[in-house]
Amino acid sequence: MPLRDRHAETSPTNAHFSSAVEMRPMTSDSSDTLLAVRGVTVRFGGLVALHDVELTIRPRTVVGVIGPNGAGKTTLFNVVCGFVRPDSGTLHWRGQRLRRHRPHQLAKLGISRTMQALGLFAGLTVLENVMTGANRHAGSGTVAALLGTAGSARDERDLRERALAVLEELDVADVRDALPGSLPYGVQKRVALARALVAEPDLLLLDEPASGLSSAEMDELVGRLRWLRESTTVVLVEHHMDLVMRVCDEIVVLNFGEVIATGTPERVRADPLVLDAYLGNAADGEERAGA
Amino acid sequence: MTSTNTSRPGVAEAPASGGLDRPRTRVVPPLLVHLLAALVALAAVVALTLLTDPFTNLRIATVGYYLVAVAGLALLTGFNGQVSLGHGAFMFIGAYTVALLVLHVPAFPLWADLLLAAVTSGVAGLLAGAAAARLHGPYLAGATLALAVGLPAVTQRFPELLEGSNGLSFTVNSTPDALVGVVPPTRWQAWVVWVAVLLALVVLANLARGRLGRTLRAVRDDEVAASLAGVHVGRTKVLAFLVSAVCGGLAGGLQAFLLGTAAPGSFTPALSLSLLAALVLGGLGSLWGALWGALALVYFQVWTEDFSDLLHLPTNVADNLPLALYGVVLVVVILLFPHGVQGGLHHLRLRLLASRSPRRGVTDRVTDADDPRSEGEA
Amino acid sequence: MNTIWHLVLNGISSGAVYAALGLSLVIIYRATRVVNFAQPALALISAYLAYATTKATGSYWLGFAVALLAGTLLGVLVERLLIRRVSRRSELSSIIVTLGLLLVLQAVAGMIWSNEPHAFGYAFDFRGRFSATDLFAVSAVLVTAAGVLLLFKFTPLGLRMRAAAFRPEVAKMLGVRVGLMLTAGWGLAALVGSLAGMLAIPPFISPNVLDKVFVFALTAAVLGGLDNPVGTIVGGFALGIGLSCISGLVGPELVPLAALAVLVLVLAVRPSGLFGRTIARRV
Amino acid sequence: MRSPRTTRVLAGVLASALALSACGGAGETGGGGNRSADSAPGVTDDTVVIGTHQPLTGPAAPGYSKISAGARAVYSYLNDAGGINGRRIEYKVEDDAYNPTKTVEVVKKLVLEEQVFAIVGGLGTPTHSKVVEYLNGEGVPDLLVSSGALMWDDPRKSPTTFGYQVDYTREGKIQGKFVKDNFAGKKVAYLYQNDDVGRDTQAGLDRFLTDEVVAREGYDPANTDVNPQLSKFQQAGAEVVVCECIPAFTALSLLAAAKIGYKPQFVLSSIGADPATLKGLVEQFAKQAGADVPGEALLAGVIGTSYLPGPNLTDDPWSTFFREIHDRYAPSEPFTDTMVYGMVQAFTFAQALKAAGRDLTRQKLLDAMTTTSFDGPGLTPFGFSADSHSGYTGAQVIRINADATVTVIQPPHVTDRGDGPVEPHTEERPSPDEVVLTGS
Repeated sequence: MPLRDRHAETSPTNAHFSSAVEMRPMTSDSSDTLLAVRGVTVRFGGLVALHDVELTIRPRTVVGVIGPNGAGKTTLFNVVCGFVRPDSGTLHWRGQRLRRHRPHQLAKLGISRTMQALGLFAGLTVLENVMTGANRHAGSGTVAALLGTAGSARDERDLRERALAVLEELDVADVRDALPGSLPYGVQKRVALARALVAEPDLLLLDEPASGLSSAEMDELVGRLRWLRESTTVVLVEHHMDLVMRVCDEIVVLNFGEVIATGTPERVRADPLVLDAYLGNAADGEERAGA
Repeated sequence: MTSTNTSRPGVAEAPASGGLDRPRTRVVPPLLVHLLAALVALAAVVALTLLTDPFTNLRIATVGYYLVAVAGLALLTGFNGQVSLGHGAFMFIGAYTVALLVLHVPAFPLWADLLLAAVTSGVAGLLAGAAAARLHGPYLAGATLALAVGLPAVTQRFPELLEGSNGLSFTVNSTPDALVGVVPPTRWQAWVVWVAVLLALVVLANLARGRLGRTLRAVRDDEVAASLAGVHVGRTKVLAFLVSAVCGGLAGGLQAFLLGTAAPGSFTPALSLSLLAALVLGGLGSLWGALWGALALVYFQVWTEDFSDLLHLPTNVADNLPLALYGVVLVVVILLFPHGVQGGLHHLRLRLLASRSPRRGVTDRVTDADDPRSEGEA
Repeated sequence: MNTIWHLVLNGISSGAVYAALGLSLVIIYRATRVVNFAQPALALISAYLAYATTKATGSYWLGFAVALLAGTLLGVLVERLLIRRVSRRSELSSIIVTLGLLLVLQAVAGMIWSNEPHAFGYAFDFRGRFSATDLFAVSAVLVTAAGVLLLFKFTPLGLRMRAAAFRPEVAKMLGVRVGLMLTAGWGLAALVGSLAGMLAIPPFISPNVLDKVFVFALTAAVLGGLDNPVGTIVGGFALGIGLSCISGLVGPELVPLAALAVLVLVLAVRPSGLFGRTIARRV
Repeated sequence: MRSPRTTRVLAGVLASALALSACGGAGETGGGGNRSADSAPGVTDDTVVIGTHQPLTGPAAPGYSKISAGARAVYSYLNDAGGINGRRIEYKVEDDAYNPTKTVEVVKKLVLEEQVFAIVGGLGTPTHSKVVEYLNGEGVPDLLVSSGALMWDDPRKSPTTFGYQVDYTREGKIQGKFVKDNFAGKKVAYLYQNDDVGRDTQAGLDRFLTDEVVAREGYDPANTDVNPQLSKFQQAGAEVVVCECIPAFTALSLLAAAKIGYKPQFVLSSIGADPATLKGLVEQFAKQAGADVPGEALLAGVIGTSYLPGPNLTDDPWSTFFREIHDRYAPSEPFTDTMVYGMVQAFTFAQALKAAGRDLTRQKLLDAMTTTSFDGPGLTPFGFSADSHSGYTGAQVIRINADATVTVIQPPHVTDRGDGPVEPHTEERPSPDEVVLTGS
């Protein structure tokens, strides 16, 4: 059974066969790999949230991380973002080992992330929310900002223009002066996406981008993700099999903290282990998409 | 002072229209705008002092130093969401720095004394901020209250230098020789105080209206999201403490300059709490709120005392009436005008705009402005 | 050695008071996420009522009963009339409202009973290294604390109160009258606070008499972890003993500085207090 | 990352700051002498406005907030009798809550806005010390400061400031000599307030007591727990405890001693030896103390110093005089030493005002302070002269009885602040009938 073999490859004993994703051309890690997660294990008390997880993200792809509730998807994101330190395993970004990196360093590295709970700044207008995400592009320092120099003013104008451009792109520029709390959920989601995009990341991590969206909005999202692939790399954690199957180049399936399958949507769809995992979690109502 | 109401939607944003296709013109540095506004404000203050008697001059100066203290607190608590019940401690540091410099290094010019007061207090704020950055909500409140209670006790520990509970008294000579006898001393003092206050406010306005102000508010609203947006949360919180401590130190230094005293009895927790109360009365999230708060701090007491004098009440009642009225006002304002005076004014202005141009849908924004905003962690 | 023993004994009885007042803060904080700055004023007013009752009737215990009753009632009224309107708003709103209430109540006390101190009796004989009064204070606090814990842990009422505090929406669905439970929480807290006042105030009562006690009680509660009653009790006694030793061995003027130092040290290591739960990071 | 523009701005700020420095040192005293005192603001044909600052609220209000009530009663009495030299006295009391910052503000308000003629009886060392220089600079008479600090007596630096209370050092000397004479060979402990009260009183005590002193402990007014201090005295075997405390701490000390079963001879300073106040505070606890301590025994036998005709000196005509004023003008307030303190202060001011004459100026009032012989109401004379602005120069020693009456156990003695002897004061005081202030 090929699936079992592949699974075996990821076990610690075979770690030197580090090519976890079968699809991947056999090149060295550094040149064609944006992000490499190697043998990451996370324990919360007695609970193993992630076990020996391998993940390789190549540029200009859309990768979907799926799995039933509690499979460890968000934990994986949190490891990448530095919120959770893995008990073992390593992360490599463009071939560089990430050691004890902190969430606020991600933006500078070129990684952006949206959150399941959106995390929009309730007291900031939509425009300000997005401008906060663009901080990476500000050239002038704190002293210049305190003194209100022309440099800081140019920065401010630049951030504003970048933010407006992204808002226009996502068709939410008309609400730029509203507070997020007053907007419909779908619009809020786009604002959150705009805040992540405005940093012009090389890697965009999307946590449940489709949850709570109408089917029309979902279609829009699919189009947007395809468009995003032109310029950046996307990893998304999602329940919606439908969406994942439609947009992803590659899918990683997690169950009980372990990678049980990786590959193209077609391959994953056909994988009995995956089916098992999902049917075993029949309570998972989100699966109504009927992939 | 300039309009710094950046947290409100819409109307306050200066270049609200234009958007992307605005041609790339030369930008005007905020410094210039704010300095011009400060000059206008200074002219207004000077004019006001010329029109009023010496004692009112003193009150104008008093409003000045309270303004800078409350504005600093506005940045920490209003913008950054860190509730400090111990801001008076920084005024304490500023006042004692000026006092010690005046007494022991008399040759130092006043501006140097004030600068050093701000710096000393800033260092203390850096330490306090570093300790406080990990604390949340009531834990921070408790720790800062302990700071307000504990720090003035230092004077008891070093009675030779700090004169124990009696504190230090001194006279600050600031009037240039040419003006002695020409300008009444309290008028000159009011000018000096307001020059310093407005300079500080220029910096605060630069901060509040720019990227840093936005970052402070982002951290207040959601620390996790802010860090994902590339904001170093801890450093931002420490920066807020630093800036507000510098303001507190400057306020304390100005108070010492104005009144010639530095004594522990002036820096009780009651001072810290009244600064916070003034901030909330004036309205959080805006430097204008600090102005209304400082005015309330100075004039509310005056009015209530005059009022209770008028009534010819029994001494027990008359003595306590101002305190009771102050408490009632705090409660009523929070219940009925949760955004303070500035929130009320803003509301009023939006209403006026709405009635003038009904098509703009400003009424929606009025409701926005009334949304309770989250302070600190949700 | 003898001295230290005396200081510890002395600290235990003041620690009992910090523990009790701290406990009243914790009960309210758990129920409504509000730090009640008006707590000393509620205790003050009920103690003044006790003073008036005792003066009129000559009975200490009648005054004691009046204080506890009045305290509970005040707590209920404050929750119904004020806190309910602000508790869902920001943390700062409730701080300012309770502060405002503190000022009003202290001023009212001064208006009625003047700002001059009055003698305020002890429950029992106050003489002795560890007098009957000290014993009463410590045991009253321990019994009350145990009662509060048992109430929360083992009675249906306590369960409902906890549910209303931590999961109001769920509690509502299960038929718990959330509003009533929050009111009950305030009443209970004010009751404990009034007890603390009755123990802390002697020998003299004046409008500002509880200010310092309150600061130390809040310190104790923050030390112990604001949502942890047991931690607060432990924190209260530890603080009482520690401050008494510092006052006696180093100098009375260092007490506030010492409290600050302890607080900073503890919070530097454990930002949610010694026994507080760290709030999970929401991502 | 700093742009050249930033540097330029920084340089600009520095340059303008340097330009400002031409103003000279902040701490260097500028030129310009005192304002002429030969003016009379606040005086009209039929009124004279005076002011004071008092702690009416806040933590220091207990114990002090009734002084101005006593003074007001006396002014009302004088005004009803026609005023002084045909002028009613308007008495403005400002609450400073014992906060020095507020003291400066309210005093400036009194001087600049209310245009008071004089400040009378401003209360407190930490508070009043912050306005002495200002009042002197403005030439405002600053009379009868309510504090026993030594600094009010500095005629060269502060020509308009005059003391009132017997200063702490003088009182310490009188107490020290009394203890030395009457408790020879006994071990003595000091309990002192850790500010100038404690420091100055000890300076006086130490002139007579040296080897006898076995313990000195300070208390902090913000910390009401004095058990540790009293415990130490007990362990040191002190038989006499000299308590230089404000009333609340006197009472707390008495109770703390009772708590640990420690029975030394207490000797109290005048500031904390008000029998009426103390009785009100401790009698309840004496009752509670049970069988082995007879009722009110907590206070009985305590020794104190006093310099005023307090409510308990029932055979003193001045005491009777003030009681009558109290009964008529402030019947709702308790008649205590504190009240008498304010009453004597007001009466003394009225004496000076009378002496300053109908043609009133500030200078004339100041002159009257040093030339008038203020015989009575106080038990000892003031030290006022051209080169001394010291308040009362001595005190008597009293013992408080079980019923809170007092027995004079050493008649008034006077002394100086230095090495001078402590001597009996023998001059007779005139009775209230002989001091006529009102009418023409």
